[in-house]
Amino acid sequence: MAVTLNRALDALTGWLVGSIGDDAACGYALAAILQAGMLLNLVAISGLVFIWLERKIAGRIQDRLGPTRTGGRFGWLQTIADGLKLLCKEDLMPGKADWLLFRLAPYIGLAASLSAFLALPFSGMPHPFVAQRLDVAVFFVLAVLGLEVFSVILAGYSSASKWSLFGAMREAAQVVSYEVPLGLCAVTPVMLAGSMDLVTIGDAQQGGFWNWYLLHSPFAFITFGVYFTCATASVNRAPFDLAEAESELVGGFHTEYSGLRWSLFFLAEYGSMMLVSLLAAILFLGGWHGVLPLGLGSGGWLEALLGTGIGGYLGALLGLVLLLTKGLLLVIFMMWARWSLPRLRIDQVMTTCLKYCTPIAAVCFLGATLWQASLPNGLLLRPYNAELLRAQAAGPVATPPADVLIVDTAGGRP
Amino acid sequence: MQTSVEDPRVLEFDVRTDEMLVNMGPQHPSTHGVLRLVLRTDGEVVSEVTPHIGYLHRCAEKIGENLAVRQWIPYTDRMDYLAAMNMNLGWSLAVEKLHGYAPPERGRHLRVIIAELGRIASHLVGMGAYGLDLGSFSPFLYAFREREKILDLFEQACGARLTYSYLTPGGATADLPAGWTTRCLKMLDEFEPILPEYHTLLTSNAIFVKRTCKVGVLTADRAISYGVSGPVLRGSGVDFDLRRDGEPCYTQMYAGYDFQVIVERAGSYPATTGAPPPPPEAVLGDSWHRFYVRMLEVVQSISLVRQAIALYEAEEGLDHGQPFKLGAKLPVGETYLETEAPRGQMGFYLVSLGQPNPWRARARSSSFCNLSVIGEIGRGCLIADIPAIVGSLDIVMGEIDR
Amino acid sequence: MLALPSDTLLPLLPMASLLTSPIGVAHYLVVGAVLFTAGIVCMATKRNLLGVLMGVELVLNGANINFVAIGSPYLRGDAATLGLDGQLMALFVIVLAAAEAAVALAIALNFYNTVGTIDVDRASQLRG
Amino acid sequence: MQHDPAISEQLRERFPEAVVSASPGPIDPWIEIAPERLAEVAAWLKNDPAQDYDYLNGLCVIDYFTADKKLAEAVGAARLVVVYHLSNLSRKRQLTLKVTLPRWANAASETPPTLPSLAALWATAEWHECEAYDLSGVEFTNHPHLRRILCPEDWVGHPLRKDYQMPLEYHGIRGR
Amino acid sequence: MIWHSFFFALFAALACGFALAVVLTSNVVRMAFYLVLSLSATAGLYFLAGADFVGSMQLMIYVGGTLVLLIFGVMLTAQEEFIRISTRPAEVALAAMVGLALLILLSSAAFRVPAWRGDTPAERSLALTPQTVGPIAMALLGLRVDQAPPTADSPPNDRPGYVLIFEIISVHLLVVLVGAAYLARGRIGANSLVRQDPSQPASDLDDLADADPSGSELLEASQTLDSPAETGA
Repeated sequence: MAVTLNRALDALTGWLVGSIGDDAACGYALAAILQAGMLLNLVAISGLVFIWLERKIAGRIQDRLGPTRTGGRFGWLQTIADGLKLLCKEDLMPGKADWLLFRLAPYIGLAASLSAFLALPFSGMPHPFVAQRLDVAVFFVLAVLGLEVFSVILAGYSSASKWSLFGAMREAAQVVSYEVPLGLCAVTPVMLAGSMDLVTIGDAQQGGFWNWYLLHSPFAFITFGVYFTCATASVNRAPFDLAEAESELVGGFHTEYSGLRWSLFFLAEYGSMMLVSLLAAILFLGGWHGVLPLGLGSGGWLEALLGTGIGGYLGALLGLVLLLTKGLLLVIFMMWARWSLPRLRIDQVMTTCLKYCTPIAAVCFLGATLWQASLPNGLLLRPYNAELLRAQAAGPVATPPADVLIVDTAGGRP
Repeated sequence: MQTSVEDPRVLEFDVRTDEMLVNMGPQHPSTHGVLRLVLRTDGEVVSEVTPHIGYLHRCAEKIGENLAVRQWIPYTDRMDYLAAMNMNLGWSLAVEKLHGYAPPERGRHLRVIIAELGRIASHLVGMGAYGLDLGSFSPFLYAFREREKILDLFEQACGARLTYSYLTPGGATADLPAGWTTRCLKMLDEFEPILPEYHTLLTSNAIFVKRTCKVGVLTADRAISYGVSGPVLRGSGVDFDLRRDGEPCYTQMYAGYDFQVIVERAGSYPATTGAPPPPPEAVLGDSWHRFYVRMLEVVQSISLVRQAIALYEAEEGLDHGQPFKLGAKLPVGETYLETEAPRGQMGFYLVSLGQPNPWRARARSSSFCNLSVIGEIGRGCLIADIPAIVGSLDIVMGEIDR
Repeated sequence: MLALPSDTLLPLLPMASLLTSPIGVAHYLVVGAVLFTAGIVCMATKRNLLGVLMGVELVLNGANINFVAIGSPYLRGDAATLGLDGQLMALFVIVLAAAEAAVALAIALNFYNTVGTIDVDRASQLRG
Repeated sequence: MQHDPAISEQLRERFPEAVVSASPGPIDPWIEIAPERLAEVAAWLKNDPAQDYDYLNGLCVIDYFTADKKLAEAVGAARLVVVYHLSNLSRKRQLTLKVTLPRWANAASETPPTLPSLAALWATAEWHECEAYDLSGVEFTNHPHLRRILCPEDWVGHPLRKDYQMPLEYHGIRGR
Repeated sequence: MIWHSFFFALFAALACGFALAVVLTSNVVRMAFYLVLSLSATAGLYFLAGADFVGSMQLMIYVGGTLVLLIFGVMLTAQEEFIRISTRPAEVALAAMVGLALLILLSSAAFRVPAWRGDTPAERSLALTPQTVGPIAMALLGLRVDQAPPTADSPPNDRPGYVLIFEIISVHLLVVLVGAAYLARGRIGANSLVRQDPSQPASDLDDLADADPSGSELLEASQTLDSPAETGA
């Protein structure tokens, strides 16, 4: 998508400025700004929607209505009203706080949450809607997501409050531990697809729900459960929200925050929730592919009807909607869990991670590997296309067509 | 050179952190009012809990010395404000004991209805707030939804929703309005089938069990030594309930009623429909048992209310007991009476020198004794266990500080 | 963007080619050198044990930048290989740095438990 | 829950000089114990297998003092009476002990009277004795941590004393 | 190429600037924070150099794991008196001189090699990212698929990969982590955690905590306290 967008924008700016730069610098800059803006909006708007949704779901679970006043009978505008209120609140800082870290901490969390979206595709080939397609997308997303912990640690430390410090300590211990099983779980789809590229992983699951990695084997099914548990823990959602456990630590790491800075923490939290849910959808739930083969991708009826250009883009757009729907359902599941379950204790959280999640994830990875190896065409020991790799690494000599990337490393599955 | 350590005062630990003094409260979400706990913590481990109370102290006993006995009733409301009816009842019975007065039968059954409904309402708050302490928000609102219905009934009976001043020396300020018992039975019929849902949400929930079992274990010996009472005492396996074992002037209120004291006997609780069995990891006297006793008492109180309504309606006379005259002089003498309030044994001590107002009015608070164990059972647990323990003690600061 | 008047003024400055010439391995090496030097100075001057540890991390990262830069085919202008040796070395260094940090931190905490301070200058005895 | 009718005789038999008086009472019977013998009587009541009063319901202090001449006769001599309510949970017995103390050990310097603490026998006593000290001004010796429990640490006076005057001001807050 | 230069300048400035900030600040918490930023910027440099996998690993293991551990350590030991430990000015001056000399030496050495100057840059497209994950994985398994075979007919897997180093490092990591876990466990005289009886006098450790932390007696007291082997023998 980046390349197509860049070409269009470069032509546009060239037309405006009067000359087309040979480096296509303006186009890339504009494309980057545009894409960053789109992702920023996605996170911000989904944050607004999720907060409204969370209150509505909480209300319904608790026999209430939730917001009903601001913005019609469903309270659509409640979050915006709350946001305005938060904007108007005084930005307080404790006298003993480390002013630099205290001020910066919320932005670090938001930046980490946003940056992870850079490598997240929203649609598959031939039009992968992704800001920067990376060969290591899975690890990049997980790695950047893991940086969010700094915001909590620094916020907790710099607040000069004991409750905040407790929250920060808990968060540090929890997130570092949960990254291990989270990574182990994410490795299973990587192994099945033979690639860390999320576009490749998503496209390897096309053609109906029976091709989803969730249903690949019993091991993969369990892996999904473990992944989702660990993802919930790593984004600090109940029942693992120990860093902000309000009944124990008042507010945990954000005890001393108010106003906009406080809300930035929550924007980051909802962004991360969305991110891990979308990642789960791509890794296990077929990504942008429908539950049944819809034929939206290349060679489908949509392209046959409207041509590869418009039809392809329309198909990709529908895929995006499908992916967002799946992510939304997972987010709703997280909210459901939050309003139903009590909170675990810190030692139990660590036990869950180290004694249950990590060994289960490791065993399931092994199991899924053996399962895949025992399938007829499952083994990965195909002749490795070294020539192609070299050619690709050599740069423009063998640059493939812009929007078609090599899906060479894909495993035995179609 | 020997490497093993024999000295029991030397211990191994993972990572040493510095000791920290943490103020939990008086403004803290889960200290149930204005309780302040000073925690000495080593990392997450609490090595010492020191409760500081008195933030709600109004010297109600001093006020009681300056008011006629009936005028003090509103002050008893404000002690355990979550079970104000039972507080009214305790003081009324103490005054009646001094007078040697027994209310008419209709008034007796009326008092059972009101007192047991008050117990249900109080235990509902205890249950909901306990869920909140453990991080589960929804049960709180479910509990309040049911409590609201009981408060509606109370409002119809006496006009107030929190501080009732309804039961009073001599009887009650008014009889139950027409149709009240029907509405009450309807409420109970709706409420009873919901209880298993609470058990699913909390009592048998895996996380809840993990959080409460073996947490804050109070042995029967220590429980008796600390003078704890009510569900906290029975949760430790002590078979004692003033409704059965109290003084005659209190137990006669329950004469003819069929009920069992909710306590673990020979490893099992009295059979209650819809209640899950205790999980294997629960230890007698831990937070889970205290919570469980409350849940079972709700069921039992429902049954008591049903019996009481049947008896109340069967009663021929219309006399529910007339309140004593406000300024009437008290007989000379002194009396002490404990009643079984939802949170435990609420005792009132009344010394009269023959004036309308008592020479000394003393309230022995159950939560006061119940809270005093926190220093012992809170030692060595984690910070997250402190709300779990305080919540399982189900304290009301109004009663502790008086 | 970085087109500066290179002909007249810049050659007079040391290392002016940093700004004028296309980015190559050398530029990365200079960044690596800065990190390396900062790490060395950090190790030498900090009295906090964890500060010393941070210096070690900086040194290792300086070395890592060198590995990656020298291995990179883009920077060397040699596109014949993928230049994986440098990357693999960097990976090993990262893993070893993690191990090193774990041990160093364990030592630091033990030191802190034993001596009651984190100031290395105060630990004058080898016993305890 | 009944009062044991034989207990006053048993106490008289065992501690002849400890029992000051005993009232069968129109309502609640009570036994008055000499303050200096309270500790051993209490220990016997707690530990003797035949008595086994394992539960201390509470203790409170009554201040008998009045400036009102009309009441003077009913009040009697100025004194403090400490009342202990004991129970035996297994046998459903209860017992009321009273101890009479002077209002002040030294009236001039307002030194509070002392009584041995029973906190070692019943843990209940620890907080209740603090409360009695705080509100009524009775000092308990050998108490693990006698402190003002309900009033602030720096509060002056004992509010449940009959001659107590609310301070005019407390840290700038108007009292009266 | 202009964007490459721009982003290189950006990330290099961040990495170097925050590395210097680590050296210059005396607050240990700030130091850790600057180190995080410096190493994250380094990860950006890796991405620019085409080492995506290494960049991700840098973020995941180094920044997300090691530095969190480091900050954890800082927070565990961050008492008031240890947050700022200043260095003597003479030491600082000496270190600055030595550092400057080292920097000049290394920089000039870097520009001595003509092939490193970047005069003949390989062209690359910003839209395409290098696919290095597969080859790296194969190299770790002993297969070098990225290098051209010496002769056309020789199989691609007869050149040595990194399997031995990989194994050694894996075992090494395991041993180190077990060792670190063992090392971090401490032993100390009874602290208040085991002091069940409140009337019992406070242990030596509590006296230690109350004592003036800057006094030299603290050091001696703690050393005698923490050698149970001697007292037991």
